[in-house]
Amino acid sequence: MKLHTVEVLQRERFGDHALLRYRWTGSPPEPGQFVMARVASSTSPTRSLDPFLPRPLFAHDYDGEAMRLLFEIRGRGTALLAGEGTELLVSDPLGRGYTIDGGPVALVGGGVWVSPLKLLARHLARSGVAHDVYLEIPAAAPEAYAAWISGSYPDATLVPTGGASDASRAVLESIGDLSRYAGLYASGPAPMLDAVKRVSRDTIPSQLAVRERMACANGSCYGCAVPVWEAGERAYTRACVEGPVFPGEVLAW
Amino acid sequence: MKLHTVEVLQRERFGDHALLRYRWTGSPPEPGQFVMARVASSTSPTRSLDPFLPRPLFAHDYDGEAMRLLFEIRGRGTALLAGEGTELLVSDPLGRGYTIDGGPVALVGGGVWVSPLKLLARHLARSGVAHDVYLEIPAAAPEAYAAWISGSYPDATLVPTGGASDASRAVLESIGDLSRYAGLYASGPAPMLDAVKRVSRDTIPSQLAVRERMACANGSCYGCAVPVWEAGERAYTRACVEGPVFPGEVLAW
Amino acid sequence: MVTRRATVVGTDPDVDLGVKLCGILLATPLIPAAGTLAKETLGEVKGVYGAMLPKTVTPRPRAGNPPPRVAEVSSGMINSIGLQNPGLDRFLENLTDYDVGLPLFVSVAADTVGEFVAMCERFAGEERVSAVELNLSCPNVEHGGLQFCAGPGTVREVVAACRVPLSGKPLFAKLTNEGVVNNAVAAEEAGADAVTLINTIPALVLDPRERQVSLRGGLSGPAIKPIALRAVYEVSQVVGVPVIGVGGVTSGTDVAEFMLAGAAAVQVGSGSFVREPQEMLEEFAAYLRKNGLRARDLADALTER
Amino acid sequence: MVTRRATVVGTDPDVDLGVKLCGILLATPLIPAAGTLAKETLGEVKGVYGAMLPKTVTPRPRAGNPPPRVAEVSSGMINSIGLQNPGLDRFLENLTDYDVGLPLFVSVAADTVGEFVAMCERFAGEERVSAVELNLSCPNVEHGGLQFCAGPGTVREVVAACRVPLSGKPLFAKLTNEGVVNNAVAAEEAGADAVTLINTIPALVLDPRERQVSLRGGLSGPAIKPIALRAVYEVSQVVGVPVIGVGGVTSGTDVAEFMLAGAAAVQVGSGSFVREPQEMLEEFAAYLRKNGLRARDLADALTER
Ligand SMILES: Cc1cc2nc3c(=O)[nH]c(=O)nc-3n(C[C@H](O)[C@H](O)[C@H](O)COP(=O)(O)OP(=O)(O)OC[C@H]3O[C@@H](n4cnc5c(N)ncnc54)[C@H](O)[C@@H]3O)c2cc1C
Ligand SMILES: Cc1cc2nc3c(=O)[nH]c(=O)nc-3n(C[C@H](O)[C@H](O)[C@H](O)COP(=O)(O)OP(=O)(O)OC[C@H]3O[C@@H](n4cnc5c(N)ncnc54)[C@H](O)[C@@H]3O)c2cc1C
Ligand SMILES: Cc1cc2nc3c(=O)[nH]c(=O)nc-3n(C[C@H](O)[C@H](O)[C@H](O)COP(=O)(O)O)c2cc1C
Ligand SMILES: Cc1cc2nc3c(=O)[nH]c(=O)nc-3n(C[C@H](O)[C@H](O)[C@H](O)COP(=O)(O)O)c2cc1C
Ligand code: FES
Ligand code: FES
Repeated sequence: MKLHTVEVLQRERFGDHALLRYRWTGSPPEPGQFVMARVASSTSPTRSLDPFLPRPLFAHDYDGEAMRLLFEIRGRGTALLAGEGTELLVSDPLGRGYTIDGGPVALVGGGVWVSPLKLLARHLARSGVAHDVYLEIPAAAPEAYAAWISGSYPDATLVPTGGASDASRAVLESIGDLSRYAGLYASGPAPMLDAVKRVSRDTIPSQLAVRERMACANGSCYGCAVPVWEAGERAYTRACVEGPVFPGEVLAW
Repeated sequence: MKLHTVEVLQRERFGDHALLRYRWTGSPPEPGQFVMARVASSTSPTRSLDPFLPRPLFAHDYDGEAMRLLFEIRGRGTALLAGEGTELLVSDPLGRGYTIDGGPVALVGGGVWVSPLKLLARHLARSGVAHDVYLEIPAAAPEAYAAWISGSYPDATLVPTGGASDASRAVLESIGDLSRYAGLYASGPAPMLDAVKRVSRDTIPSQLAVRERMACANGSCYGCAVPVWEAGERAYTRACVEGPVFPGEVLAW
Repeated sequence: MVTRRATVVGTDPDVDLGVKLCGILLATPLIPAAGTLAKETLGEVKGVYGAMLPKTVTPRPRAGNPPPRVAEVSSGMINSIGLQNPGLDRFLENLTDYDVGLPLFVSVAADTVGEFVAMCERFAGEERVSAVELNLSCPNVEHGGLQFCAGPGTVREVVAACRVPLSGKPLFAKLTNEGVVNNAVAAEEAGADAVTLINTIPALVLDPRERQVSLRGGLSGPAIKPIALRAVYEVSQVVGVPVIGVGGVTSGTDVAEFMLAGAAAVQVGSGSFVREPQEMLEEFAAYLRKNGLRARDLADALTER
Repeated sequence: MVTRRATVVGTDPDVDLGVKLCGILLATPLIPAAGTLAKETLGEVKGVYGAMLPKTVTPRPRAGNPPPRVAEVSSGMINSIGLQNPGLDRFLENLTDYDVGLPLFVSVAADTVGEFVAMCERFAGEERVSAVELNLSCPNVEHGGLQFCAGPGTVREVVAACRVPLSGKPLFAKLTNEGVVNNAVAAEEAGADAVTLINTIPALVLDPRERQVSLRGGLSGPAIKPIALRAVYEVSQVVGVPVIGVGGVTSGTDVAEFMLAGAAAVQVGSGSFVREPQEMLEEFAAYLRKNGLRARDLADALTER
């Protein structure tokens, strides 16, 4: 995996969440694409391979010069990425993102998984596709994060929710009549994706961003298996090259 | 091994050599004692164990408040120790150092191994033991380092030398008649220690600082084996607890 | 003997990276480890590898194991892919996908000796295929709790049986670390032209928060490098056939270490997920230049102390 | 059943760290791994360990291997100490050195079955000694290239023979990872009261600059943790006797992982060189508190998914 050393322009923390902005002049990300990211201690003569694997993170936003990543700090890898004083190494944008067709469309997101919807909204606007954004803000989310989200998605309908399974229902209910839309774009916790997939089956097409553990992120290792329907049979495909965005009806959860 | 997080007061580089000064209010080092040192990325939630082992480094100097380490940057561990932006973790002073008896004595050092002689000279001065310092400055040493050494040991006789085996001879020759001294204290490259051990056999007692690879540094692992004479038999003893300073006649090289 | 020179971008053209493996000239000693380089990525690695080696193929298609399939550990990773592959027929249909101007090696696995032989028969007549690597060691495909090919008896049987149809092509036996010396000797005696050491080591990751087993699978990466080096070194002392080293390579120095330990060629697996093989090759070339050595001299360049 | 409570500085007194191992109550599940805690350091670890376990003792004094004896590798180290020890007689003379108010386990190794038995006879009558661990696995002491106790046959023979004099005391068989499941079953059948898994894994470090083998020895540390966890997990499924887990523990979560995998107690080796066992115990206590568990419940606290 080719990783580029990039210049970090900004690091922000909102509770357990972090925003990372870096200069990016490589190929621009499509919405729903992701990058592999790791740190290298700038004092290290040989790059440290601890933690061993880079971390997959969605392209949150891109303005032609700077890339933004938005992520939750969970373990060592994300903690290091959010930390100061380290060099940032990132891959090119990877995978297959959202496909933009006609509108109007609804964007549905939850938790930190809202990340790819920002760039998607930007592309939809650029293509003149009408879209509404519905985001879950969990009650447990730190205030700073909630404030930042509402600032970052000024036109979005924010749905404050309690727990995860409840969340999906509340967010979908806030949309009301789905027949207004030509498509549903989703990125959220598993129960939300499930719910979106279910409602879309009988109504309108959906595109869901999935997350699987990844190692190579280039199709080599078959580590990021996602069950899909292939010619009527359940089969595993690779989230990193065939996804991470899949049409709802393809996923064989 | 108990390691303390300490405040780094100063980091200096002279070519491939580095000086590290940190606040130390624990037990004061005896000359010839060493510490185990490692870095911890301050951004890491769990301390990184890469590289796995801490590095043994002589106490170079101590003024009651700050400890100084002087070392050559060789591999990853020492490069990280010399680098900026990392937390420093150090052990208490460890091992058995030089024993101070009557004077006058000669201190003989070479290369970066001169390190422990600074603290030794300080202690000798404090105890009123007359001493002369003879240091090899290899021709290959970076100028900044040579300059620093001569500044740091203002009263020392500096002997510029070519290679390692030549060095030992040149330095010893510069001492002249050894019978002026009651003892020889040495810390230098292996050939120098060898030479000191040899000349001291028939003349005056010597104390040599040895260097062996270490893991536990507390006597547990038997990794730091040094061959010594024990009741007439050759046996391995542990540099970390029985040394690192040994009387020349005890070493069974 | 003429050795092909690799033309590697950023590498001194005067450094001779070529090696010979069972009579096959490789422009560089690097080979992708089976299961760690997809067709999709072939373009990226032009000039880096000396041969191509796709993921292990089995007689019939295999769906593979349910996710999660990978987990990270200290200095490495664990995988449990379960040999997902399209099966022999589809593999053969699409063999031209691997036409990148390099010798093509194929890795095969099967449940029975008969199936191993049947696969080798299919490859025997395949001009595109330069050598066959028998995967005798996958820790993720289990048969009643025991690994296929656990001991020298089975190794001997499979290798001897596959030797027959493959009379014209080099046959490599890829072995696990467990019992590696005895198994390598058995493989050589049964007619293997080379042994590939080592496959991943059975390992387990637990999630202490969820109090669940996260993954049972095979350990790879730098964590196993000292173990793989030991296997290569010990086996090189006792067998006459070339050894192909694999396990934890992430740098050019690692490549040099494997060759000093006795490897004639070196496979790169999980290391290619975290660094660029191209960079490793450049580092290896720099090492050779600095030491005034050619790649093919390294196996004899170990000095006693 | 009354379990002793550990009084650990900085640890919540309400967390129950006690475990029972072959009828012996341990105040904490931590035990120093054989060969990794010297007498000189006993003072530092009061209240941390549940038992004491000195370096392996052999019938006669052993000088050990020439230096270098240790080398660093990714996430671990390699050692080749060569069982340096003063021999059985001196060890017994100085047994009171280990009187620190904890059950004393002793680790023994020998070249022949007869010598193993002779040592066990000496320990059988030693009141100070609560249990004997047979080191059946040292990778640094070789006999004609093969390790002593390579297979289940030898394990069975040694354990059965040592069982006789030690009828009153628990007997642990410490096994290497190679063939661990079969060897553990053999040890249990021959009468071992527990199995200790795993010893270091044969490995090698090369110096590419000097083009020399730096060290052949045994790999320990976090690099082997997933391998050791797998061994503990697999063996726990098939033997009825307690398993003592060892390999790569450097944190309290690691201790919990070994116990979830099935270990009744956990040994800490090279991890104690780089972190404080005291800190690991505190982390372990914090883990138990957070999860509302007692140490002795962990072995049954693994949930299926
Ligand atoms: C395509 C893709 C895009 C993603 N985008 C985002 C994003 O924009 N924002 C965000 O907060 N998170 C995102 N994630 C999840 C994110 O990658 C994980 O939270 C992160 O890898 C955890 O690393 P860690 O070091 O904090 O945790 P650790 O627990 O230390 O990670 C250990 C290993 O598990 C993997 N892992 C752990 N959790 C996950 C997870 N949920 N999904 C995948 N791998 C995991 C890590 O990558 C690593 O290999 C994305 C995942 C994928 C696959
Ligand atoms: C008691 C003692 C005191 C020392 N004091 C000093 C000092 O004051 N100044 C100084 O420059 N050096 C000193 N050294 C040597 C210093 O410890 C090594 O140069 C250093 O450990 C190399 O680490 P690295 O990460 O740079 O090299 P690497 O090659 O990455 O080290 C790999 C491993 O080998 C060990 N190692 C490598 N070289 C040596 C060596 N020469 N001696 C011991 N272990 C080694 C390391 O500790 C580590 O475990 C001392 C050594 C000992 C034993
Ligand atoms: C994701 C993954 C998939 C693998 N698949 C195969 C395979 O199909 N056949 C095989 O023989 N080895 C397979 N291996 C093992 C590697 O070829 C190699 O032997 C092992 O990973 C050690 O090398 P490394 O440390 O460089 O990864 C696989 C390894 C990984 C990490
Ligand atoms: C320096 C050192 C010395 C060791 N000596 C012994 C020994 O004498 N007897 C023994 O059974 N195991 C010995 N071992 C192995 C350990 O007891 C333990 O099984 C192994 O190191 C794995 O655990 P770890 O990763 O926690 O170190 C030794 C290990 C090390 C690192
Ligand atoms: S992460 Fe390797 S195939 Fe997707
Ligand atoms: S370093 Fe462990 S005994 Fe000296």
